[in-house]
Amino acid sequence: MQHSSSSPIILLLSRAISPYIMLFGIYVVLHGHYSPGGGFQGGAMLAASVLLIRIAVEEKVHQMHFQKGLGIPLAALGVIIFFATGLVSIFIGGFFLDYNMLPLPGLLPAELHNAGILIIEIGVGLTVMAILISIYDNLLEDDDDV
Amino acid sequence: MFDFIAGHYNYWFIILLISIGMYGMIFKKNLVKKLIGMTIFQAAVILFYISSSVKADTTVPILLELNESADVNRYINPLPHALMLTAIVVGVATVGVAFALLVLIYKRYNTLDEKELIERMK
Amino acid sequence: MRIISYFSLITFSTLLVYASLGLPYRGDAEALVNKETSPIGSPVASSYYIKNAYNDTYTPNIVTAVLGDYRSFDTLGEGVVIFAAGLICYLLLRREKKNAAQ
Amino acid sequence: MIERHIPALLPLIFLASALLIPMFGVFKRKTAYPFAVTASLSAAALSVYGFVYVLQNGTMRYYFGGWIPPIGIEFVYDPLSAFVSVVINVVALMVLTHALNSVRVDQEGRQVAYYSVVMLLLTGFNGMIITGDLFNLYVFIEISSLSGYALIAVGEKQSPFAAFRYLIIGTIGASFYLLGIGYLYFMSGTLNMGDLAGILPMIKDSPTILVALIIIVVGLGIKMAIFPMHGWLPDSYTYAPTTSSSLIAPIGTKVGAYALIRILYFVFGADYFSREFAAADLIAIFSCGGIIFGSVLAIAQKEMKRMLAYSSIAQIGYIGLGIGLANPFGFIGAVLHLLNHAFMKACLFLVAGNLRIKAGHSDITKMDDSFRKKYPWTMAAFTVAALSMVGLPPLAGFFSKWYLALGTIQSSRWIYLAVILISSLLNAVYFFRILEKVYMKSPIKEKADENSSENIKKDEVVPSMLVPALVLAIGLIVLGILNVFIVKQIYKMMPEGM
Repeated sequence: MQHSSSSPIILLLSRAISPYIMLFGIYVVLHGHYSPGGGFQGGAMLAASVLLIRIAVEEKVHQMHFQKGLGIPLAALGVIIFFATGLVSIFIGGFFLDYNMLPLPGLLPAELHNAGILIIEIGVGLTVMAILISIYDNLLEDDDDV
Repeated sequence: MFDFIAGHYNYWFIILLISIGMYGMIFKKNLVKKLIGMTIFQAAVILFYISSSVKADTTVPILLELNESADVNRYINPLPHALMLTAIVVGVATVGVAFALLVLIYKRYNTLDEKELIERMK
Repeated sequence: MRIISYFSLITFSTLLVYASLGLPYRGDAEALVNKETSPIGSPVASSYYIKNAYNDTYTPNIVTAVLGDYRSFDTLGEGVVIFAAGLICYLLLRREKKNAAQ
Repeated sequence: MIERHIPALLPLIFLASALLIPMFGVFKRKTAYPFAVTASLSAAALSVYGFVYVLQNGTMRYYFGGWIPPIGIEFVYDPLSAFVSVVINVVALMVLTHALNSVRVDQEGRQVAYYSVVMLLLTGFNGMIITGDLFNLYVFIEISSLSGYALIAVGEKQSPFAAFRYLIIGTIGASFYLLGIGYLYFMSGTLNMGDLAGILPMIKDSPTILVALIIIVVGLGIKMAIFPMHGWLPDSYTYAPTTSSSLIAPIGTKVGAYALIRILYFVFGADYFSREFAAADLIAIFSCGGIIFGSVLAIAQKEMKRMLAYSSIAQIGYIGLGIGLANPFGFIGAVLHLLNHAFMKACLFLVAGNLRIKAGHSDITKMDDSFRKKYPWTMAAFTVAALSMVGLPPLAGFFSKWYLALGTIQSSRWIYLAVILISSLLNAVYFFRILEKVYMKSPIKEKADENSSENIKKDEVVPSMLVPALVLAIGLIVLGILNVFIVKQIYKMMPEGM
């Protein structure tokens, strides 16, 4: 991708807006319990904030922002967060993903469920963000080679 | 009769959408258009679930009062929404993979037209 | 060949219209989906969710409760699907560059 | 303690390995294969143990999140699913053993992602087998399909186009299935298979249920490649790399067949889909068409992998025929053929892969005597599998055809019986064609001194590629001998009331 011709307005605006999109994405992930939202929607927004920078600024800068090689491991980490939440309850003696068994002391069962949902939403959000960025990167990978 | 139509028209519109999607997938020769047809098809199925989950005189499935027992007749059916959230993600994933394949095909054959592709593959 | 395709498309649409005749009315609160117990006495999932979501999870958004708790395994599958998509794009496209470089 | 978790662990082992491979693969590429093969080995061991356990203790149910169905998602681990998961995991273990070398050759420089996608494929298959929830089945279908497209697309030059066609057709199939379960859900209010099976008799007169059944059969039929929906199969199998085609050909279509059996027999019930209207007959007729079509086209092929692909269409027809007969013998035949065909096809595809690596091609017209001298053991495995495909009595392939034939006799469908006999003949034609070349035809004497029979040296493939094919071939003999025992177990898998 050639970025040399992008105007300073685009550069400035996208860099100014991106953090707010990211903030709103985090809000959507964390506030999914009370309003429409959750991991996938918030993750898509987080990805959008990163992709905005990717489109606007040149490669050297946006690689500092979010590195290409980071996508797949980060996504794997997201699924592992989800997976580990399920696995913990197997080790403690319940079924897979049984939030009653989460080792968080001092919470009522319903609060445990609430916390469990939050953890997996964060995992899903992380995965969705990382993968959407990674797909974008891979699809544009070698435009120059063709 | 009128009641019947008022109660079923959403299904018929969705069938129309499904037919459009299938038409695109079967008859269009360009692979991207096939993919668009596929997306329309998936969206139609998702719409089927969502439009069928309505209930008369109800609101969105976010509790208005946080008390112990909610009234079943006050909120619409939440399950199809949850299912379709998953189905949407699956659709996104499928489209992503399809685009990756298209990029690969275009790199190797420099065309996305089905007839030409079959010619060039020989 | 085209005729067969048209024929199958029309047959399929007709089949779906036929199926729609038996579906419950839109918004029908008496349909089996919206009842509280099924004809064989088991609880109907969606009504159970509406009634108990807050007691079980302290989560007012019932869709989140269903997605994250009652049917969380589906959501794990969803995460795996999207992870698979990313990995596949990586598998398919990244190596092309390596081959081209050789 | 661990027994309770076996149903969940089978897919989760593969999932864990799929997640760990890229995490560790970033640091060290060589860790990918050990992870994959360890996961496969433990899953195979666990599924065998689970099968024995289930036969002794009866069906196990696993409630995810502790929610009792129909509220939550349930895994049902009954003798049938335990049996199929043993088949799948054992074949997968053999193919992965073979993969040690073939993937190194085929997938230079992208082994980490490749193995991870293979693990995702097996996650999807195991999940499809064990799940007891209709929507969860859809999710697993999509996981396995997506990985399947990718595994096909990393093959030869034409493979991405084959994979794209598979993707379009496969997504139609999955969407059909999703629409079908949508109809079932809005009619009955439940997604749980057991619950639905209880409610369906009360609402079965509705046209929606009928159409839902048709759509689901079409959708799963595409996954399974029943005759008129087979279009994606030959190209995909031919152009895919060895490991992919020998995973997807024996396992993928079988899992589709299993899902069809599960939904038709255990949700709708054999009575509904065979007697209330002609769905069963339609499946049987199309399957018969597929048997003849696949066998005839297999004869016309010059390339071994493509021939095997067409022969797959025919063999899937056998399973479909067994499903469509809807009587006990048909059921036994279908399940037994599912097992036998998985072993036979895996063995044949591994042999084709070995030939491609060693001889550089698997073109039937170029085969001759020297193949047998160069690769005696590979060819021995091929011979056993081919004879089993044809259906010679001591080998496993005979018995599934035998029970299918009994099934046709039981419902007095003589045409189907004729189809089975004719197709056995056609099988014989296309396999003996190769065997004849390999055992009888001496090489064309262009360079007489190089190719003369004294100078041809044994040039067998490395053990890691030879042993899996041989094990599968020996497995066919053992399965043939043990068939009475296996059929006795299949009796326990039948749905109630058959």
